Amino acid sequence: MSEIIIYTVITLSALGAVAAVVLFFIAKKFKVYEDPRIDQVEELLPAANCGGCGFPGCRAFAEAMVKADDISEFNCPVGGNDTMAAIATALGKELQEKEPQIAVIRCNGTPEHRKRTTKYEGASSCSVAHNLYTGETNCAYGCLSEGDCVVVCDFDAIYMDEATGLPVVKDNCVACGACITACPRNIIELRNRGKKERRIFISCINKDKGAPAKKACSVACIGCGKCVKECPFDAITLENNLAYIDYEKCKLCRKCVPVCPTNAIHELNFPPRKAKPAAPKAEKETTAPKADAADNKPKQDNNSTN
Amino acid sequence: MIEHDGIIVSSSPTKAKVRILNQSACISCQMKGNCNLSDMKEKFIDVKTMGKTYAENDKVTIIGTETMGFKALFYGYMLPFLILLFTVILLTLLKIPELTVGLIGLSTLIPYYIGLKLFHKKIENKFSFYLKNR
Amino acid sequence: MSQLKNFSKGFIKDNAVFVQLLGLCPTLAVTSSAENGLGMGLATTFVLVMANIVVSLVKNQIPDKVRIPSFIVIIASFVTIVDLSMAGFLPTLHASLGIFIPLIVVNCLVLGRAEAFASKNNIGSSAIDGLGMGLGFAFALTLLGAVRELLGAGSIFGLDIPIFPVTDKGAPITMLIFVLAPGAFIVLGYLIAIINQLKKS
Amino acid sequence: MEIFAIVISAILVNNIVLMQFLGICPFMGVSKKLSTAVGMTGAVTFVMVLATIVTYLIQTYVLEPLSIGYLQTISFILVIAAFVQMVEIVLKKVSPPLYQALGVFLPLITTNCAIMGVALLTIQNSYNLMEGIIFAISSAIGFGIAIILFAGIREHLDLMGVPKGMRGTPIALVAAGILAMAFMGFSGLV
Amino acid sequence: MNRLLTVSPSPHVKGHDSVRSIMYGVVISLIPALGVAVYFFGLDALKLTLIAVIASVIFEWLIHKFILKERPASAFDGSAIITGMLLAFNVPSNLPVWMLVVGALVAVGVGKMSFGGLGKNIFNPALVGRVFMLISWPVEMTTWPANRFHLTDGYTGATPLGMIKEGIGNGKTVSELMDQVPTALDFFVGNMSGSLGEISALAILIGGIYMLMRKIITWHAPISIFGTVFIFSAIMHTINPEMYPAPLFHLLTGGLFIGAIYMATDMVTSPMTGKGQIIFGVGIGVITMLIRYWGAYPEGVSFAILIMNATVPIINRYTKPQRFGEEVNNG
Amino acid sequence: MAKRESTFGNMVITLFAVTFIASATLGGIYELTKEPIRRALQAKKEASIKKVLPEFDKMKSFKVLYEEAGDSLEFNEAYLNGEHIGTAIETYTDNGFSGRFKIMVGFLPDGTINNTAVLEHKETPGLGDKMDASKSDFSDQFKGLEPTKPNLTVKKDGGKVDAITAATITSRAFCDAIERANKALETKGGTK
Amino acid sequence: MLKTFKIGGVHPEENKLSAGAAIEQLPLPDTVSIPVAQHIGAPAKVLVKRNDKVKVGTIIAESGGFVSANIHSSVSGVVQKIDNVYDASGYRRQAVIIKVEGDEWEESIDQSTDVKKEITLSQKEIIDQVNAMGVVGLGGATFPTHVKLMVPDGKKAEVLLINGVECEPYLTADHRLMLEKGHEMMIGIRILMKALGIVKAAIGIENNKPDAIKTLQKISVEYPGIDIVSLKVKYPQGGEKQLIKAVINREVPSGKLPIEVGAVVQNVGTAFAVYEAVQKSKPLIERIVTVTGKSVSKPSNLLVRIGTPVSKLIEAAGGLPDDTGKVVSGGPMMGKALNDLEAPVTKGTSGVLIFADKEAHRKAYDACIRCGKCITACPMGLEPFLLMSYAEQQMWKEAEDDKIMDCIECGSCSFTCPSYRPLLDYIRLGKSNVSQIIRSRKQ
Ligand SMILES: Cc1cc2nc3c(=O)[nH]c(=O)nc-3n(C[C@@H](O)[C@H](O)[C@H](O)COP(=O)(O)O)c2cc1C
Ligand SMILES: Cc1cc2nc3c(=O)[nH]c(=O)nc-3n(C[C@H](O)[C@H](O)[C@H](O)COP(=O)(O)O)c2cc1C
Ligand SMILES: Cc1cc2nc3c(=O)[nH]c(=O)nc-3n(C[C@H](O)[C@H](O)[C@H](O)COP(=O)(O)O)c2cc1C
Ligand SMILES: Cc1cc2nc3c(=O)[nH]c(=O)nc-3n(C[C@H](O)[C@H](O)[C@H](O)CO)c2cc1C
Ligand code: SF4
Ligand code: SF4
Ligand code: SF4
Ligand code: SF4
Ligand code: FES
Repeated sequence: MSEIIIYTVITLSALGAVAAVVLFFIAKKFKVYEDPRIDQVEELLPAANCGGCGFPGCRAFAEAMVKADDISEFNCPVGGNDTMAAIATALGKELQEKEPQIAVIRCNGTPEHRKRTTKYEGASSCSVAHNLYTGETNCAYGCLSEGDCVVVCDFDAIYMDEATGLPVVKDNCVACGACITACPRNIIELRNRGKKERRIFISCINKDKGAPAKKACSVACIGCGKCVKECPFDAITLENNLAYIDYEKCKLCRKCVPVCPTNAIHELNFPPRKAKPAAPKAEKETTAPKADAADNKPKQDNNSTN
Repeated sequence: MIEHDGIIVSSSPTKAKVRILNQSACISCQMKGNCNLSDMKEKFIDVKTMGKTYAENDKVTIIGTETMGFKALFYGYMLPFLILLFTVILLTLLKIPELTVGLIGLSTLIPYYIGLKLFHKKIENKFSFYLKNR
Repeated sequence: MSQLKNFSKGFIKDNAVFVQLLGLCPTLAVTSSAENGLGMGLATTFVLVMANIVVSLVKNQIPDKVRIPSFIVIIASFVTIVDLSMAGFLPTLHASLGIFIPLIVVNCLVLGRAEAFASKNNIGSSAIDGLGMGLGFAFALTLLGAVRELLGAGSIFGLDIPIFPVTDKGAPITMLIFVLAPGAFIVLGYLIAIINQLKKS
Repeated sequence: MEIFAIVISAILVNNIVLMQFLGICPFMGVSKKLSTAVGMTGAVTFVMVLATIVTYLIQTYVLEPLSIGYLQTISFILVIAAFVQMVEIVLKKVSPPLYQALGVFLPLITTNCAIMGVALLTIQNSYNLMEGIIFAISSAIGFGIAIILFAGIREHLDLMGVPKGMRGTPIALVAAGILAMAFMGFSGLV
Repeated sequence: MNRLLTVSPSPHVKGHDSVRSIMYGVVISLIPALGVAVYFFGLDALKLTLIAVIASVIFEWLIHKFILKERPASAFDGSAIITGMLLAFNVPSNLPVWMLVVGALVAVGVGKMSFGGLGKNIFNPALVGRVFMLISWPVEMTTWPANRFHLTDGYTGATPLGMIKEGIGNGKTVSELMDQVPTALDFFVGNMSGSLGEISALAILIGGIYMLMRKIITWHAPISIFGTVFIFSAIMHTINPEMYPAPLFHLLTGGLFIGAIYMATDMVTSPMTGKGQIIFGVGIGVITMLIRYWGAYPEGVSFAILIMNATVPIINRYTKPQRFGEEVNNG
Repeated sequence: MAKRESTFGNMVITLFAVTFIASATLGGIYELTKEPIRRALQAKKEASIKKVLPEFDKMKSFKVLYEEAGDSLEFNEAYLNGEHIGTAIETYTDNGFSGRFKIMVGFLPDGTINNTAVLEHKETPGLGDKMDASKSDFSDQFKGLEPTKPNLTVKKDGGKVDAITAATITSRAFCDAIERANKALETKGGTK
Repeated sequence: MLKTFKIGGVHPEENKLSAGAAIEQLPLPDTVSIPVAQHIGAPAKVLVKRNDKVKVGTIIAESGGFVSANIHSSVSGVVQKIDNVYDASGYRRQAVIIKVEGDEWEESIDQSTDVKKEITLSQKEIIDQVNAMGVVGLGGATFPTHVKLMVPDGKKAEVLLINGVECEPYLTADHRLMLEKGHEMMIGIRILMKALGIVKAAIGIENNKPDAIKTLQKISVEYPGIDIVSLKVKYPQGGEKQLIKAVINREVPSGKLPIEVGAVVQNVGTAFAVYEAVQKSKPLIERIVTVTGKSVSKPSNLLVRIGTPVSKLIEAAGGLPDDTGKVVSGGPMMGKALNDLEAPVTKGTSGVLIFADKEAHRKAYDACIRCGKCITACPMGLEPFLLMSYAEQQMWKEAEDDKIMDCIECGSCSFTCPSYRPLLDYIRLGKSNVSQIIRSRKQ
């Protein structure tokens, strides 16, 4: 039955030859050269497919990075610097170190600080409430406490503190920015994580003049400008009755914190101040000791919550 | 309306070449990066830019109309299919042997595609996309 | 990557069926019993291992542009080998797996591994990779087959498991649907859900 | 009547996706767009018929006369891979805009399994050429019905918000299972 | 005043309908059918119904509480009761209890809760349960006990549809077979064998009218189903009266009534607009008759409804309501 | 990695080489497995013939055209010591629940049924597949029967056959297949 | 068969508790705060400063654009400050706060109560006068009336529809106005007709106000060209597109204005305000406000100076009941819940509605059961359940394609939903996002 083998060989070889020709053209026309480095880079990525990088999925991001000459503009918020560094080495490309960032909540309107004046009962969505009115308090800028930011976080990095009615960002925030887009009041901001997770920022975005602001919320920034004067590094600016600390310039010296008459400036993860219990912030420090679960000032109190 | 995300590869005032990331059935398949069997992962689309220039690596969305898609489908697949089917049925009814029927049927595609090539210009005018920044 | 890790990743973490959702057609079609599942799984494993070995052997001899057709030929040859040997030595299993044996050729798992792994690694690793992935696939098919067989026929690998009431004549009253088409979809759906859950915790 | 039986069987009773489990990958990955699903059906029909004709001819006029039927698998896969891609190349060559429009409109058809399956079934059921073609068309329609229904279901599921654990493939599989269950009502139709 | 004012978006008043009132309305409307079932099949009917209802409610509660981990309130909103009742109404009165419990688990667990619970499912849960049972246990699901008043030979154990299908399959003619099946009046009041709740068109009709009056359902789906079945069977009957029984027979037998009035009207799984519901109903009618005439099953309503359930998203997409100012008719 | 260039020549040569080796191997394997496959098929058929007929030592197979269907059935005449001891007929029916199935029916020279065996079927597992002797005793009732009309009709239709529960369709079809074999046997001229 | 619109609509309980209460003048408050944004369109620009003295009718803020309106002082006194105060919008917005001193009116205003019948001004003068007197629509949308009177080129007004429907439950201000100021209103309508250059007008009134229908029918013989059309009770018949459909059976195309079908719609109160503005040169400084609610001891219809704090109105109606849970400015279907009872009455305030705590709350909502009742209820033929899902999932494109912008925010959908879904809450959110998108696309 060797003729079967002969037929086999003839047929298949003929097919093979035909296929070779056809596929040669295919290969020529559809050059789908897949850079093997794409796979490597994809391996390095966290595979969260969150879109935080601005690409539809990790692989697309990997492709873009492999193709780009300069990857310093790219950033995977989930993987962070380590990942980006690894990718940079893998690709032999330059990488500009990105300060790791984290979301902060610029509102401290807990019920003690900000009297509830009404009770909101619409759809439980900040956007809906924001569309409707100032919210349950008289502050037209502050957090509405319906948790739109919590819903959109893919990383379970933000939760609503029942007691304060304010969201709390946990350390595992990857700075993807989803909550920032979700918040109708633009309360959330990304800031550098700072040395040892230390951060200082104005925990208020109320642009009203001092009196109504203060009336609505006892810890509102009243735009008095004391901190601006105090800051040795010119990191603080004042605009529309509201101070803002530039995190690039801020050296975390903590000088501004005690001068604020309304305690609107927040310091996070600093060791407790020595002596001088008179410093306004100290009171807070004691009511929210680092050791136990967040209470008064819990929303930035990452360490204690996880 | 069909929308497709893509990235500009090159751009001139009249035309831009856009690489589209293929959202094929394989989008959910994790092996897609390695599977070449019949899936081309990228396509390059020429789009009229209407005077706008785009920078390389710009993320854009390609927009076409659904009717255009169906038209393309018709010319690309359905019409040759109908011709083929018609030929095969006709020849079968004429009691022509199967082998001949099959071969003739397949070979109707050759003149069809030659025809398509001849109408190249006409077709080109029918299918054009435009771009939107993402 | 250590060889062990290389081998084991195909089992749960990267399981072809449960995680990567590859080759769902044979998975659904042939798993009406644990035996069929295992048979198909092993057949695929064989093809996978052999193809991986051969591909990694010849990888440097093959120009890029005919890589895929060459791989296809190699894979198809092994599939044919499996097909022929099964027909010769395991005729009943061969009959119940039907056209899904030749369809191993188009299982993206096989080509995918050849492309992604074997064409870049040495023979040893390639063989182990193929074995890991293949056994993971076989494991998934067997599990699915076992669940379906248990619910649908009251047995696993043909061994009666008395979980169902029996008729007067002693035959168990099983849930037929599980050995039929809908059962395949439903059981696989829930298995994937459960495995997702397990992976999370 | 025979032809009628083939059609009903391939579309309803032995629906290629729901009962024969061919082409599950594209079925699971279908886009939410109905128009895309319809378009895909059209393209699949053409490709399936083409593949069926070619493989039928190879089988009947090459492999069988030479009694090398065992080369079925290898020759079918080569022929299908080459032929299907050839159509695309030709299309790209003769009319780039058309080709591009299709590229944007259709997600590429990775239905190797269904195409190969239909080719094999045509041989297995010993259909003649005409029957094979009709079987291929009907199978494609069966595929189309399944993915068109699923395009709608997918969109519905996305909008309604399925429980986290079931989201994605699991619920799609369960829905497919229920649909398969419903299609069992057609059994005995032919 | 020291209470805080409530602030909410308009409207500030709410109509009377609630999910609960609708669901319990359906439960009430099912009572006549339950009564008929008990009358003809004895306390078995009541027992099965209670078991199915309790099982459905408990499964829903458990799944809510332990798997979905949500507020488990929805178990008691009445929808699970309907699912349980309709499930029981669709089985023979001598079905082993454990099968019914498994059926309820499938109905609620697979058919409803996997999709997220009330409102999110695509397929009618009771029918998912029923078809699951039918395919799993074809013997038990298709051996009907004779009802208490029909002990004469010809009628036992088979539904009229089953008998006709069987007979025609054996080459008998309709007129020969018609002697063996009960009269139209029997069909109407429910004096025949069949599933628990489907037998009496009269009782179901009463329930249906009650629901129509309370605006729980609309006429579109049921009427279009009846109409399609009527026309379809009238045509076939005219073509060959010896192969295809008269329209009235098809209307009154099998699950057509319960299907059309209770299952095709389930708001969750049927189209939203009247137009859509008519298309839905016509589809159900056609598929039902296809299966009844030419399929292996004597009855096809359940399958038909499930298949059409799958088409609902598409129907909805193409049957948008008439928009105000869309087709301007300024006469 | 010193990969080969993708020149046209290289490509053709490579592919040719690959297919050449593949085809040679396959041819070899085919030769190797041909015998086992043939034997397996043969064994299957023989097993079923053995099952439906008494001991025999010689067999003659031929096809017989069965006029009514325009189709041929395969007859296997068995001989023991040269004496014709029965005929095993491979018959089929299209009335199965899922279409055609094939069975083997053994007739003794006197025309009675010796036994039956299922060759190939798509009937529902758990229901129709009970016609297989290994799954239920349904097929036992045909042993030694005269292939008369009532003997080949299910009880429901007034005959004597106990149908498989919930699978009357399969049962009827089974009878139909036997009947077909019987008719063929009779028309062939009662080779007894 | 009584006329009504065809698709959608609901029947909330009417609760017209104050229907029998004659209009009373509310005493002057101590201070008023008059917001500068009381109308649709650009806010007015403040003309006064602190300590300026003003009289009743003194212009204190000037129209800020074409679609805008003048604002006049409603009291005499001294401007205390210009500050942000809460108004019905729920946000603090700019207002002129005036301390009341006496009740001194601008001389130009004719304070007499006699009915002045003949219309002496020309078409153009009427429009100018309406503009100068700051008349805006009093039916709720507060659209500057003079804009509506200037029919765009190429369009032609054929019929003036007067909206006396008052389909909102509880509210009776328009009802009382029609009963008590019939003649003035009719003259106002004649003025409007002259301004528009048309001879046909119709007043649409739901037949739950038979006395108003009868009264107006009786006097309408004196005013040629004005029909009284009684309509079947159905909410939201007062929506202008619905009213046009009901009375003249024309459908305003999607996204278009009534003038497209030759109609102009004005509220009865607007007609009265136009009368006063044109015949008496009296700016829009007061309006009728219904103060009502099941727990209110004395449901009333009050004639109130613009800028009076809502709390004063409540006092006049018997004081704020102890169990008050919610106070709404406007009707129960479309009104806005107030977060501050010191919010001033504005030109758009048609009622103050007080809900006891037990009526004030919404129930928790569940998943949509796809009953389609919201579709049946929607007078615009929309699919509220779908629009809500789109808004929840931020699918703005789909929302736009499904005509979210056609929603008139009538609330029938939320009212009817058996699952208590906050449909309109989300649709509003969707509308604001989609309209932003549309606007950005136009640029
Ligand atoms: C899933 C399923 C599979 C079935 N398979 C078969 C089968 O293989 N053979 C058969 O005769 N009937 C089959 N049936 C149909 C029988 O269950 C049905 O009862 C048949 O129509 C005849 O009924 P009878 O035996 O009570 O007369 C099947 C039914 C179902 C639900
Ligand atoms: C930008 C804009 C332009 C308008 N132009 C006119 C107009 O020219 N003529 C007119 O009769 N109404 C005009 N209107 C008024 C509307 O038709 C309508 O009366 C107003 O928005 C309030 O209606 P509502 O209370 O039913 O919501 C305009 C409205 C807007 C927002
Ligand atoms: C849902 C809805 C209900 C309305 N109901 C009334 C009403 O009852 N009476 C009324 O005068 N205007 C009502 N309006 C306002 C009218 O649409 C329209 O704006 C007004 O009649 C125009 O007249 P104006 O400009 O004089 O206010 C309603 C509007 C909407 C959207
Ligand atoms: C008119 C009406 C009919 C219903 N019919 C069914 C039914 O056939 N089957 C069922 O499981 N539930 C039915 N339900 C209950 C409920 O809608 C159903 O369980 C949902 O599908 C669950 O999401 C019905 C409810 C109503 C109001
Ligand atoms: S959503 Fe916000 S909290 Fe969550 S990871 Fe992103 S930036 Fe951090
Ligand atoms: S921070 Fe913003 S989004 Fe988050 S709860 Fe507060 S208002 Fe809502
Ligand atoms: S509020 Fe909008 S969507 Fe709801 S019923 Fe009214 S018009 Fe329709
Ligand atoms: S009324 Fe409510 S439950 Fe019904 S369809 Fe609309 S949103 Fe869904
Ligand atoms: S399509 Fe069949 S395995 Fe993917």
